[in-house]
Amino acid sequence: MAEMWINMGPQHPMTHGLWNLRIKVDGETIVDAEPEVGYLHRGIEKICENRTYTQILPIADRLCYGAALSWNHLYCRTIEDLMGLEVPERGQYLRVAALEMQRIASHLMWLAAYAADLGMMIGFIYAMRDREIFIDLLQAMSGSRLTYNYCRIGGVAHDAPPDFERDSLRACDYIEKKIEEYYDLYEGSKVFMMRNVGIGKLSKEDAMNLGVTGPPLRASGVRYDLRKDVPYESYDAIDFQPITHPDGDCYARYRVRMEEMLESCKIIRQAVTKMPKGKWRIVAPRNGPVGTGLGRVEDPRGEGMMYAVGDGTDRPYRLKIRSPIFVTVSAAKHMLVGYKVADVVAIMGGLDMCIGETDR
Amino acid sequence: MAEARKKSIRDSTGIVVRPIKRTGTQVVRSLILGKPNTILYPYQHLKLPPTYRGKHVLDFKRCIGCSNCVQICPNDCMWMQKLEDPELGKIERPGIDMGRCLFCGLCVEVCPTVALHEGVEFELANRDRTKIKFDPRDLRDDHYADSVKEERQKHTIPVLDLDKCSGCEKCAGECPEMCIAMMPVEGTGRKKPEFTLAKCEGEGKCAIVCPDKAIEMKDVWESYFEMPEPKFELKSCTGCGACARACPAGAIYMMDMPGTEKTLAGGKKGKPKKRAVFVLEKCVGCGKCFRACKFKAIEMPGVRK
Amino acid sequence: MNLYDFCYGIIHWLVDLINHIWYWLAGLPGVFGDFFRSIGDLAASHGNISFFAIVLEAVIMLVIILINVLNFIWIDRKFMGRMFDFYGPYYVGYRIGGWLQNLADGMKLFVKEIIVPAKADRFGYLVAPVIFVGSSIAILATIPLSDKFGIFTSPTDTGVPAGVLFAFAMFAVAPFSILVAGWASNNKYTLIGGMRSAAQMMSYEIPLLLCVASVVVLAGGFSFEAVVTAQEKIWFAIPLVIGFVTFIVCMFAEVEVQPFDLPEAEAELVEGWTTEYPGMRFGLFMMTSYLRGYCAGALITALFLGGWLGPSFIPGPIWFLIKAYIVFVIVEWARWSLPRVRIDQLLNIGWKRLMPLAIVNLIIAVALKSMGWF
Amino acid sequence: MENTKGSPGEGIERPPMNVGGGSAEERVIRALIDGFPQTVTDFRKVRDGFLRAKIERRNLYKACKMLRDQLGFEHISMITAVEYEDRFELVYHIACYGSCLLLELITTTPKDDPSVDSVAEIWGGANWQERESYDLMGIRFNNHPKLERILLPKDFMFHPLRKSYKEGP
Repeated sequence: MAEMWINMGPQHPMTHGLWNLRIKVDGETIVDAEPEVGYLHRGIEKICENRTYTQILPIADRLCYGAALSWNHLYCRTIEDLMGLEVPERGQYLRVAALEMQRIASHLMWLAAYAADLGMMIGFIYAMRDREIFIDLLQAMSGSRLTYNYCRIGGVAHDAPPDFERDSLRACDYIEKKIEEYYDLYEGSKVFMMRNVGIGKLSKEDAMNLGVTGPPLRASGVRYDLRKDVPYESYDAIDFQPITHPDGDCYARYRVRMEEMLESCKIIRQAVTKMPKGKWRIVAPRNGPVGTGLGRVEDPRGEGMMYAVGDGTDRPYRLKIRSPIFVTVSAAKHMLVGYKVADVVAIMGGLDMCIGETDR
Repeated sequence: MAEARKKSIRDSTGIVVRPIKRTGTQVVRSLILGKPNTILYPYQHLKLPPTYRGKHVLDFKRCIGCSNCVQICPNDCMWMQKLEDPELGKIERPGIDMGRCLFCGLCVEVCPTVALHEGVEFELANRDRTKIKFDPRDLRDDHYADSVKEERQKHTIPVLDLDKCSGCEKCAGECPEMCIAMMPVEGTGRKKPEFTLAKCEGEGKCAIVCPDKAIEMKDVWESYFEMPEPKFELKSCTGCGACARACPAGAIYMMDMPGTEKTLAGGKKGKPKKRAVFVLEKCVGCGKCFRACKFKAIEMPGVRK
Repeated sequence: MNLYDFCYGIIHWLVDLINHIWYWLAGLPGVFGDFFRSIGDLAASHGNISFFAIVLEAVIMLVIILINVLNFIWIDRKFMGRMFDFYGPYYVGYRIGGWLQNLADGMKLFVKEIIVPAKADRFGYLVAPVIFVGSSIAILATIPLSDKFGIFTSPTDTGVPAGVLFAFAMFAVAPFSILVAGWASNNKYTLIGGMRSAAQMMSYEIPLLLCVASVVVLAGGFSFEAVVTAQEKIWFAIPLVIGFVTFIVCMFAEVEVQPFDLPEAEAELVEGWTTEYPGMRFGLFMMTSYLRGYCAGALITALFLGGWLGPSFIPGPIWFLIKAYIVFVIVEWARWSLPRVRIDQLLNIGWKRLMPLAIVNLIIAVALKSMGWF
Repeated sequence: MENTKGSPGEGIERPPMNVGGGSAEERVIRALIDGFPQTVTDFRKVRDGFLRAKIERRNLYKACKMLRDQLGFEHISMITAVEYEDRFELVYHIACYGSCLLLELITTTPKDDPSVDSVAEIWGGANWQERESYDLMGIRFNNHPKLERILLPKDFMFHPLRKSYKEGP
């Protein structure tokens, strides 16, 4: 059978966002794959060089629309590292609570897109409905639904809303009950398992060498979670377990994300109950020092990093953004070769693509 | 309970029954027990939290027209508009172009007098692009600001009105924490009380004892951002008073310097040269004096022209 | 007194009414009078009346079925809505629960512009929907709603003798029209969609017909009336439970419902073979897919659930429709809660799982028949 | 799950030398200084788990190879290219899963000849990051498997992140 290149994208219902996957197909099985990105390149690193430190906050939100808060927080951490600031205790706990809610909302958004890809409209609707609970919580905290702009350099924008503790505990109980229902909906149906088990295998060595990070890495068996191993904010005061799974196939990635949501509920409960009183924000200096700052955070999609170079003025000299999906997608070839064309949907869906951060 | 779920695929007996049972209970729940999750939008509305960032609301009385919000806006969607107001006279208030605004809330936080707030109205769609450029008067609502619980702390500090102050040093002696020091103003031969606000407890003894009521205890909001401070050089100041007129917070006073009169043609004494004096407690760091001064007498690091 | 008598009576009364005019005109002098008298006699003849009676029967049946199909669309969206935890159609005709939403959608599709893709093969593009809709509606011709209520040609007639055969023959015409539609609209993805759909239907036709064969073996006759009356004592779903389940699964594939709706797989091919059909043609395709859903429901009730048999306080046709609705709701229920199957899994389910089951079912049927229990 | 505070990355086999957390830093420092005496300069421990070192671009490749093979640095997190007035700086962030270490290797290249050896063979993850640095900053990586533009269209003539690139193309 003649091998031919097929373009899955850039405008294709399977790709969430604008990127193109060129696969070489021999009959139905994939022989070679070559992803192409860059369709949504906005030149954010160049934009940030012409804006003051505070004005970059809303831009950092718009890096990845699925998990806006974690990028906003990563930027704040980088500049705090550059300026050598220390965030007050309450600010750290508020950040941890907000980040974990954002993680659950982002994983639910992934679950919705993943179910819709496999044909289950009902999975999409259920996941989106349950995501609303956390979107409302974050909206009460920060003020908007998608781009929260909640973190500030040196703390958090607003204090927790009234009876925030009661609402978030109730939300955690609700989502844990719902995830139990999802197990029926997904793992109960053999059709879902047929489409997921043993598809898109990624070995442990490949995952580490290719720079895959986050849930896909932990799904391949590597027990490495930045929140646990390089604790930032007040994660060291909260005990939780990184989730791993030995197989490394699509089912493992699905499994890791579902249990990570349960872990996030545990973290939220501890963060909300242990939250001390007091200031949640300090006044950040206007002009940054000459020097470099590094932020390294566990984004719902992987290891997000930012490297800022300050030159004494109130604008950064250079701001480099490391996007987890940009590197994980480069490893797409190793997951795709040998599987069917219909599996591309499941494998690429498992990576929780967010093109905003890939193309910057 | 997650471990209990760890069944291998082969014995997931339910093949297709369990998902159907799950969706079935959902039908029962939303049909008979409760109402479905969605609301019928045009007829029912969601209640939004007070912190929601929607269309802006401007309190004309609190706003002093310092254009801090215009400078911090990442998308340059605000502009200062000169207005003629019956009771406030000639004023300058910000207008907002909602077409460019990204509702980030930075302008609300940088406002020194907490005049700008974000309301909960979000239905701003319009067929005509010019209609979403809101004029300050459209945003005006003078009593919205009082109803909003403001997170920033307010503390009372002594505020000096230099015109009334005669330099009598009574307040310096009176202050229990000794935070007032009388500093000579160079060139004018008069003295001006300097306040170190960190030590000030805000009892207001100095305001009471001041004979000509020059000091007044005012509530000032703490600022979240470090605002630039103007630095003044006497040499290049020609006393034109442009900065005093430009300063929205009234922190710059023009004092005349005795002994610099020039003898005019008819042998009469001309008016003495003036110089600007800064009361830095009132300064909100907007940079208007820096831009107004044509003779580079005022330096502000980091503020662009 | 079956439907034929009823229609015969109506047409007869109508013809008498009109004949007054002819016979009044027949009073004209000479050749003109004879001409009108002969028309009057021709109209009153038995052949003419029975012809129009059958036409009226077909119209009545079609109207009833199409109203049911609209009901199915409404039930599907309402039921799916509640399953997805939202309201379902509500605003259009809100006093009757949004039932008019379907009519509103139909209206919208009517007013849409009719576009034929430039490089599409005009003849194939235009003919495909006609065959698809025509063959689907033709299935209904031979399915009577009860022994009294169906398309009959004489007062004592009980339906087409080989009704079941005709129904499944018409059912099998659709893949041909889907292939033509997919190929004629000159679009790579619709071609793949068309081929996938044809492959799927072919591979599921055989187990389907084996199950039908087992039913016909037990019933001893090819007509619906024979099949249903044979289920007097016990519904065929109980002895042939394997056949019943296989038949339903095959119907899922025939009617392209969720676990097997490969041709319209949103993820890979945008809309399958109906991508290039805008406006009312797409409306026809969509309506026909629900019509085939009804046919599937009707065939399942007729063959396995004892069509119009049921306690007599509810008349026959109503029983038939109730059972068809229940089967349809179950199909929808499974449809919205299962993900899509991959193309190779689809085929190996068809050949490796359903084919043996169908054969086992046929053996059971023959065994039961030869033991004389039926 | 292993014990609660099992050292992370336990599930993977690691080179024998990786013993204990604290001394890992010294071991990395000693290994790098022994391997490349003159070229590795001003080693600094910024905070525990984060090291910084400058290295000549001549034996960057050998150092990275040694880091991965002997010291168990399996993951290259980030490659940053920064343009200064007189030089280009390439900052490599390399992470070790075994002992949660992050090493920041800084190499400088003269302004007129911004080229450095590619580490794409050592770590697969570096492939795209190097292409991105080439695409936006114009740094050539010698013997990189496929050095092309990745984010910008193929026929784009400029390197936008250069300070000299002011207005539009």
